Parts: sequence; C-alpha cells; structure tokens
Amino acid sequence: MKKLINTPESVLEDALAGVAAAHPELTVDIPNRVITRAVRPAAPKVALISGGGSGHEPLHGGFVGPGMLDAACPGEIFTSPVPDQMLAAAKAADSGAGVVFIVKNYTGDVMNFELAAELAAEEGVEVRTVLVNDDVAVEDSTWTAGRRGTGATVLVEKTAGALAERGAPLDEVAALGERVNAASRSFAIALTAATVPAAGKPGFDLPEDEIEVGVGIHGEPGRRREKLRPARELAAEVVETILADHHLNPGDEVIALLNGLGGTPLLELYIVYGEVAARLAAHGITVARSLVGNYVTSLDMTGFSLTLTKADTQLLELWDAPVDTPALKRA
Amino acid sequence: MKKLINTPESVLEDALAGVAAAHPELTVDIPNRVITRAVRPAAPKVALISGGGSGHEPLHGGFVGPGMLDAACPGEIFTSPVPDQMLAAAKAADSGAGVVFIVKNYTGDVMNFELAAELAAEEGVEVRTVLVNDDVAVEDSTWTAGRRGTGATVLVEKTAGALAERGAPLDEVAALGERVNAASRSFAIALTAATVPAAGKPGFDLPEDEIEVGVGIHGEPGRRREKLRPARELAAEVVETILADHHLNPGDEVIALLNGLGGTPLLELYIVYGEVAARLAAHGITVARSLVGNYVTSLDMTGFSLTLTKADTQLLELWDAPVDTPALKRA
Amino acid sequence: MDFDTPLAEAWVRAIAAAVEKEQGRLTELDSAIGDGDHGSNLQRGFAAVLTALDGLQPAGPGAVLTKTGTTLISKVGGASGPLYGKAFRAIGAALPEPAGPAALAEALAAGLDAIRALGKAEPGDKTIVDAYTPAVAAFRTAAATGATLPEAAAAAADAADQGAHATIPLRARKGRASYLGERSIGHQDPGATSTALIFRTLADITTS
Amino acid sequence: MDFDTPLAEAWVRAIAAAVEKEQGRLTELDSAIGDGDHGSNLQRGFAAVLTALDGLQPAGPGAVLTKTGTTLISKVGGASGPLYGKAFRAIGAALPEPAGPAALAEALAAGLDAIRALGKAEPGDKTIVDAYTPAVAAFRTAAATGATLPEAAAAAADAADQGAHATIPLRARKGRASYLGERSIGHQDPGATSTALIFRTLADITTS
Ligand SMILES: Nc1ncnc2c1ncn2[C@@H]1O[C@H](COP(=O)(O)OP(=O)(O)O)[C@@H](O)[C@H]1O
Ligand SMILES: Nc1ncnc2c1ncn2[C@@H]1O[C@H](COP(=O)(O)OP(=O)(O)O)[C@@H](O)[C@H]1O
Ligand SMILES: [Mg+2]
Ligand SMILES: [Mg+2]
Ligand SMILES: [Mg+2]
Ligand SMILES: [Mg+2]
Repeated sequence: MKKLINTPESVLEDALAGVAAAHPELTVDIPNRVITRAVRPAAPKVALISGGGSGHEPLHGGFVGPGMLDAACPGEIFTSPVPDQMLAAAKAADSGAGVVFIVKNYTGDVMNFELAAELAAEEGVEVRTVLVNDDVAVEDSTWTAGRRGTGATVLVEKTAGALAERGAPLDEVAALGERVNAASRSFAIALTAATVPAAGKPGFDLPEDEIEVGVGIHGEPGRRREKLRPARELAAEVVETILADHHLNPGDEVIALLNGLGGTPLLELYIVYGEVAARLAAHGITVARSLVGNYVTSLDMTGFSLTLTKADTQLLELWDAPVDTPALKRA
Repeated sequence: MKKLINTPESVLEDALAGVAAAHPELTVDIPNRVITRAVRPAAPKVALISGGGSGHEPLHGGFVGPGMLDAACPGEIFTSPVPDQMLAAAKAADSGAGVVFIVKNYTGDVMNFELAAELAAEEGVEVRTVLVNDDVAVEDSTWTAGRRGTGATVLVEKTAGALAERGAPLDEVAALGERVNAASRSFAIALTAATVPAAGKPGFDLPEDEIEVGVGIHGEPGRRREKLRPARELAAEVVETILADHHLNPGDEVIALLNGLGGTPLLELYIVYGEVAARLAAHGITVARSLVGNYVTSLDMTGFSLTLTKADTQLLELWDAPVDTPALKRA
Repeated sequence: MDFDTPLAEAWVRAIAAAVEKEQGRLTELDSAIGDGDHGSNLQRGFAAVLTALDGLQPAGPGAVLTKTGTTLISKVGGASGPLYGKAFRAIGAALPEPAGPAALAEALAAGLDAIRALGKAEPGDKTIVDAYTPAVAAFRTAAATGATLPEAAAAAADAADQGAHATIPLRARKGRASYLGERSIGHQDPGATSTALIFRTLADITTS
Repeated sequence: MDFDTPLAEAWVRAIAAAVEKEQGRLTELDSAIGDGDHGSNLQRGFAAVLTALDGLQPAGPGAVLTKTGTTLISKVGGASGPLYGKAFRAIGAALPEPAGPAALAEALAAGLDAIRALGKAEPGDKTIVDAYTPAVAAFRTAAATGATLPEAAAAAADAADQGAHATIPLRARKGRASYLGERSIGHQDPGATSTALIFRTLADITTS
C-alpha cells in the first residue's frame, strides 16, 4: 500500500487538520469530528447536516458553506459516523428552524442517524431525514437493505441547500430533498479496487483486463465482472442501465454528474463524459447542466459513476443558485 | 494499462469532445485544438494564452474563462502543442491589446511557442512571453535546459489573468507574470509513475516501498529514489527543499498550492497539506492563501507537488479577484 | 457460578482481547463481501470500552454492559456500532445482580431483540442475527435444563459458531453484503463471526 | 546518382516506414530518460507528411523536404517537431536540383545549423546534435574525396550510428533528459537514435 498518510489509525484526524488549515471559512472540531461554517448564517434558517464514512472526499466536508451544507460529520474511513457527531452538529447548526439530516442509504448510516435523531429530538431539535438511494446497481426491495446512496447526494445537498438558504421551512426543504432523490439514478464502474488504509491492500483483486460493473463507493465489489472495453461502450452500458430504470422520455432534461471515483484523472472523465453526452443525445435527452470531476469518491478507486437527475425549472434554478464551498462554487 | 479511453490515438480528441459537451461556456475547436471563451470580453483587453502537452488537466483548458485565460492550446499527451495552435489562438483572442503567451519551460514548449510568436508577429499580433520555471528539483543553469515549469503556472495564469481583466497594458501583464514566477518555487514527490496511453505501461517502475523525489509532471523520473515515509516526513522534505532555494523569512506571507498529480485522492492531499502548514508555521511563515487539489496533474501519477509563492498586497488582491473557469471559481 | 460484576468486566475485557487478536480475520471476511472494516471497527470500539471501564465503579454487572454498549454506540459507527451498542445496553438493562444462567439467558435474549428492532434482519439474512439467534436458543435450553453457567455458555458458543458457519451458503439480504446479490454466497458473514467470537469468549472465561 | 525529386520522396517515405517500425524502440528510449513519446511523436508527424506528399506536385527535391519540414512543425509538437521541422525546411531551402554529393552535404549541414540555432545544444549535450554532427562531417569528407551518393550516405549513416551510441555515457544537458542529472547516464538518447535512423534510411534507399 502506497499512501500519503502518517499512520492508518490517524488518517481521519490528520486529514481534518489539513482541512482546518486549508479552509479558514470552515470550523473543524477535530476531537468531535464536526465541520461547520465558520460564519453562521445571518438569519435563522433550516440547517442541512450530512455525514457518512470518510474516503469520499470532497463529500461531505467540501460541501459545507453558504448555499449548501451547514455541517458535515465525517466517520472513519468507509464507516458511518457515530450519533454523538450528528447530535453535536445539530446542536451547533440549529437556529431554531430545524435540521435536515441527509443520509445515504447504508445500514450503518441509517441506524446511526436514527439514533442521533432520537437524541436530538430529546434535546428539542426538530429533525427531518432525507434518505438518498439512487444506485440502480442494487435491487430495490423492501426485503433487502435497499439501494445505496451515491452521486445523487451532491444534487440533494446542492438544491436543498439553495432552498434552505432562501428561508424555506423545514418540511419544504426535506420534501425537496426527497423529490431530487426520487428524480435521480446512478450507476458506477470501477477499473481497480480501493485500498482502505487499515486493511493495507485492495478490497478486491481485479485482473489487468477486467472491471467491476455496478460497484459501490465503499470498496465493495460490484454485481459482476466484465472485460475492460473502450470508454464509448462503458459509457453506453452505464447510460442504458440507468435509462432502463429511470422514467425519461425524449425531450426530457437532466442534470448529469459524471463523477470520478478518486484515482481517475480528469482527462479520462472528460472522455467518458463526451460519450455519455452523445449517447443521451441519441435518446433525445437534453443535458441541461453537467458536472464533471471527483465529487463522491472511493479513496483511490479508479472508475466513474454517472448520476442523472430529471430536471425541471425549480431544480435548475436551485442548481444554478450561488454556492460557496471548498468543492463547489458558483457566483 | 487500465484506462477509460477509446484508443490511445484518440485520447486528446475524445477528451476535447467531452470538454465541449460539459462546458457551453467554452468554445472548443477540436480540429485545431484551441479552447477559447464562448463569450469574448466586452472591452479590448490583453489576451492570455497558455498551452502545453495534455495530461495535466485541468491545466490549461480548465482555466479558460473570465479572470484567467482567454485561450488554451492542448498538445498531445505530454507533448507541447504545435505553433499552428498558438497562432490560431492568438488570432482568435487578440482584441488589439496584444497577447501574452504563458509557457512552461520545456525545450519543446519553448521552441513551439517561439515559432508561434514569430508567425503571430508576422500577422501583426503583438506577443509577450512569460516563461514559467519554478521547479527547484532541477538545477538552474544557463548551460542546461533550466528549471521546469510546474505549479507556478496556475498562480501566473490566475494573477496575470486578473490584471488583464482590469485593462492593464501588455507589458504590465507580462511583467506581473514574470514577477509571480520569480516569487514561486515548487517541488514534487511521486509514489507511482504515470502511464502514457500510447506507451501502455508506466514510464518507470517503482518498488512497492519506494518513491521518486523531485519528479516532473511528464512521467520523467525524479532526481533520486527513497523509501516511502510518513506524510509528515515527506511534507517536511518538500518544504525544506523549497525553503533552501527560496528567500523567505519569518513573517513572510505565501500563497501555497498543494497539488495532486492526478491519481492521489483529496483525503491524502489534505493530510499532506496539514503537515505542510504545520512545518511552515514552525518557520514563522504565514500561509495567506492556500489551494489544495488536482490542478497540474501528470495523468494517473500518484503523489503531490507543493508550490510556494511569496505574497504581497498586490498578489493577494489579484489572487482573490473574481474568476469563473471550469476548474477555478471565485465570486 | 453467577454472572456478577467481576465476571461482566472479565467478559468485556476478554472480548476486547479477542477482537484485537482476530481483527485481521474479521476485516478479511468484511473485505470479501463488505467494505473491509469490521475488524478495525470493533477494535476501535472495544479499545474505547477498556478506557471507559478503567474509570468506572460499576453498580453491578448490568452497569458494566450498559457502559460497554453506550461506548460502542459513541465510538464505532458503521452497522455494527449501533447494533452491538444497543445489544449490550439491552443486556445490561435486563440483567439482575447477580444473575444465574436463566436470568442471563433472558438478558442475552433482550440483546437479540434490540438488534432485531434496530436492524430489522430476519434469520437467514446473513447477519449477526444468524449467530445470535441459535446462541440464545441454546443458552435458554441449557439453562432451562439445569446447566451451569459455564455449560450454558459453552452450548451457546457452539451454537453461535454453527450459526456463523451456516451463513456461508446464504445470500445476504441485509447490510452491505446484500449489494453483492448472488456473489455474497460462499462467504462467512463477518458480523455473525464476531458474534460467535463474543459468545466463545463468554464460554472461555467462565470455564477457565 | 543525384539527389532528385523521386529520391527525395523515396527518402521521406522510407523514413516514415522506418519510424513506424521503430516507434516502440524510440518510445522505450524516451521512457527511460524522457517522457515516453518520441516514437509516437515522429510516427504522427511522418504519417502526416505522407498525406501531405500525396497531394503534392513538388517543384524539386527541395520542395519535398520543405513540405516535410513544414508538416513536421505543424503536426509533431514537442522538442523533436520544431527541431526536425526546421532542419528539413533548411535542407530543402539549401538544396539545388538535382544535387550531387557535395551539394547534398551542404544542404544537410544547413539542417544541422537550423537545429543548433533553435535548440542551442552543443555536441556532447546528449541530443540530436550528437548524431547529426558526425553524420554531416562524414558526408562532407566522403563527398570531398569523390565518394558517390550511396557511399557518402553510408559513411554518414555509420557516423550517425556511432554518434547515437556515443550518447550512452553522456550526462544530458539539454531536453527533458537533463532533468535527470546523473541518472541520464547509461541510456542512449532517443533523438540521436532517430537521427541515426534518418541517415541510415538515406543510405538504404540509395544503395538498394
Ligand atoms: N440489518 C442488520 N441486522 C443485523 N446485522 C447486520 C445488519 N446489517 C449489517 N449487519 C452486520 O454488520 C456486519 C458489518 O459490520 P461493519 O463492517 O462493522 O459495518 P459496515 O457494514 O457499516 O461497514 C455484517 O457482517 C452483518 O453481520
Ligand atoms: N535543445 C535541443 N537540441 C537538440 N535536440 C534536442 C534538444 N532538446 C531535446 N532534443 C532532442 O529531442 C529528443 C526528444 O524528442 P521528443 O521526445 O519528441 O520531444 P519531447 O522531449 O518534447 O517529449 C531528445 O531525445 C533530444 O535528442
Ligand atoms: Mg464500514
Ligand atoms: Mg513530449
Ligand atoms: Mg464493514
Ligand atoms: Mg519525449
């Protein structure tokens, strides 16, 4: 394992020290593992709090700031944060207008946020939870853990963040988040596995000519293996898999997030995005907005995910709204 | 070689197609390989044109936009662009106020830009050239090719871009660029080599426990090999190497760019940045501004570079000025 | 032999030692069908539990286990943190002092209920529940038929081992392993394995 | 035998074929002390030259080489593009029609001058110049002592080969290899190697 770290045990703490040093616009409570805005919003507003395992940077700490999150709770690598973190974040960020927890649908995240919501309620903080579950690689059934939350998280955080910034009430912000999640589908392909520092070796072995299709963002293997193919074919497979599940018609508009999994250079992401855009155009689907880059990563995993969110006037307007965070800025 | 590409030959063209699809705010002339702003500046202004081999994304195309570059000329992977590109860019971007070529100091880049400058002059475009040579890993001597241009390019492009946007005349913009270059030093460490698609395998082999110290951004090996060490020690080595060459005193302010080489996750960059900041603080040097992320990459190479630019009131003000490009935005 | 405060402390400390030792294997299992952190999650959690116990003057065995659960909830995260955390809290709350085999059986059963209430897994879903359920059943049966604490604990440990082993052919329906669908088949569940470890530890400290 | 238009065309086409064939080796050499693209740079350039020649009705051998040079400048980039481009343009400009051995020697020398004017490398800097310089000297000497075109070209090719080989122990002072300092020692320079290839090709097509 070759990594720029001090020790596997101190990864999160050391990274938070770096975030604190790099971003005076954030307040980083390292012992309690809570990242908040250094400057509190002037007027009371609904506070957006997100969190999850670390290793997905810039998610979530990189999205704290005006127009997006009020606080983020980073867990250990690929491990959901503990309820104490979300409770501390809720108490720090609540201005009386209530708190929305944005939770990616993983057993651990759901349970820890659930415990946190109970504790916060006991302390008088009103909490709503938006569950993000956009990954079509996973069967959606009430008998299973259900679909994973991946790229759609960025869209939920951005749009709900914009709405909250305008003073919308708690239920409205939560409902918007749920609407964006429902309008979003994602699918990912990995070329190599992620190496968790504490494990010291890749989560799975892939031969030089094989890829994992339908992979998650926690180093877990995908649904199946395939031979590596040209970017055009991989892009087509991803687009078709999403469209098979998504109710999109010719003429529909989408917001497209072509996301790198951490180890893939931007050059390759643009190659894939070009193919994705061409494929969508062939279906008569218009990409109204796009975002290409590393936003929801899986440590050093190479590969990409695509998220398509069905757009409408309100969503586009919220997507375009000003935002000022380390990882996403818009005037 | 595992890459998200169609064919090694079409990498640049396919990536440009993706850039064009993702960025309506840019005009991408794929056959001529020139990226310009879709909306020309309202008033005549000095045009900033940069270029170089591809594989360093977001450099340079990602820095085209208000407040930074007017045009970028991407060459083949790790190969400087041809004079025709810079000529076409100069003709497209010149509004009568002249053109500044920002050139990283590599034999190929220097010669191709030199030929382009001759051709542009023949066509009546006034050209100044700012040579960027900040890499302290390379001996600086008139008998050699001299120091390489690396991370300082971002600082030159940003600050000179801001000055040009305010209507400063040609010589002033070029002089500022030279001043920023002279105030900047960089040094890089790689954990793994880059794989050029056409070559199909890493440019050099590194054992599992070794790193290349003083590496460039074109897959060339560094000055020496060492054992991999904790991030704290690598950060210290990089800081000390730069300080040994840079004339910085306690109390001085710097702009710090902690740059990923393409394959290193943001989490690790923050860990290194935390150590860099601590080390600089121990020297009494204040980081007035910082930027952590992938800005001047070397395909899939893992590792980082550090650039320190001695700051003053003018530079900080230009650094903070609004910019609206794909890879760097500031309100 | 009753389950008293020293025994409760000894159990928790022995779990911490076992987790420290078996960390690698648990993570290995979690790498195959999860995200490769189950070992380090529990290691981190029980290390924190040891620290928490050091300063504690427990009112009884229940207090030891309640503190253990609270600490796990605060320090582990992931799926196993809240599940084991709630379980130990429930065991602690249900435990009289001192507890004989029958009372301990019911307290352990309360732990299983807590896991099921929070995680909503059924037996056969390839989770902690698959080792915990037979362990509680075996403990209860043994206690009901007059077994001593060491005997009941040994029976529970064997049943948990078998339950963990029986997860191998299962297709996961809960937790991260469920994302693998068919590909989760053929691997032993990490959480069921750590549950077996916890019951084996109880058997070990009561017999030695 | 004089250097006429068909011969000029044959030379350039033969270089294109040789570069296509030796691309891998050139890139390999460039990977060791450069950035691993010298082979693909020249391959891309000469493939474009072939296309450019296809449509051309050259006024003479000079026009063939001028066009070659212009195309290389427009298509190659990197260090070798302008250097070889300027060289072929200079050779073309200096070439009378048809050219005997002595005239060709002077034209080739003009190519070397162009490379040195642009790249400012001295012999011994571990560059193209180290193969090109002895090649021109050998060609000149042969032509001055009455050698035929094939004989002079063969002498130049041998000298270029030796010059390229002699770059191995050198420490690079120009081009990317210079960044390696001491570590550039022990590797043959890719540009000197492609120069040797270009001269060998001239010898081959004039003797066959
Ligand atoms: N809903 C559930 N009910 C019971 N146990 C579960 C449930 N979901 C997951 N588990 C258990 O948790 C274990 C994984 O724990 P761990 O790796 O620590 O957390 P995470 O999955 O968040 O990384 C699984 O092996 C499984 O036994
Ligand atoms: N200043 C120079 N003068 C002559 N030849 C040079 C000079 N700099 C570099 N070269 C030659 O160029 C070769 C490399 O060419 P190439 O790999 O195509 O370009 P780049 O170095 O830009 O990738 C080197 O091997 C060397 O022979
Ligand atoms: Mg986990
Ligand atoms: Mg090159
Ligand atoms: Mg796990
Ligand atoms: Mg090269």
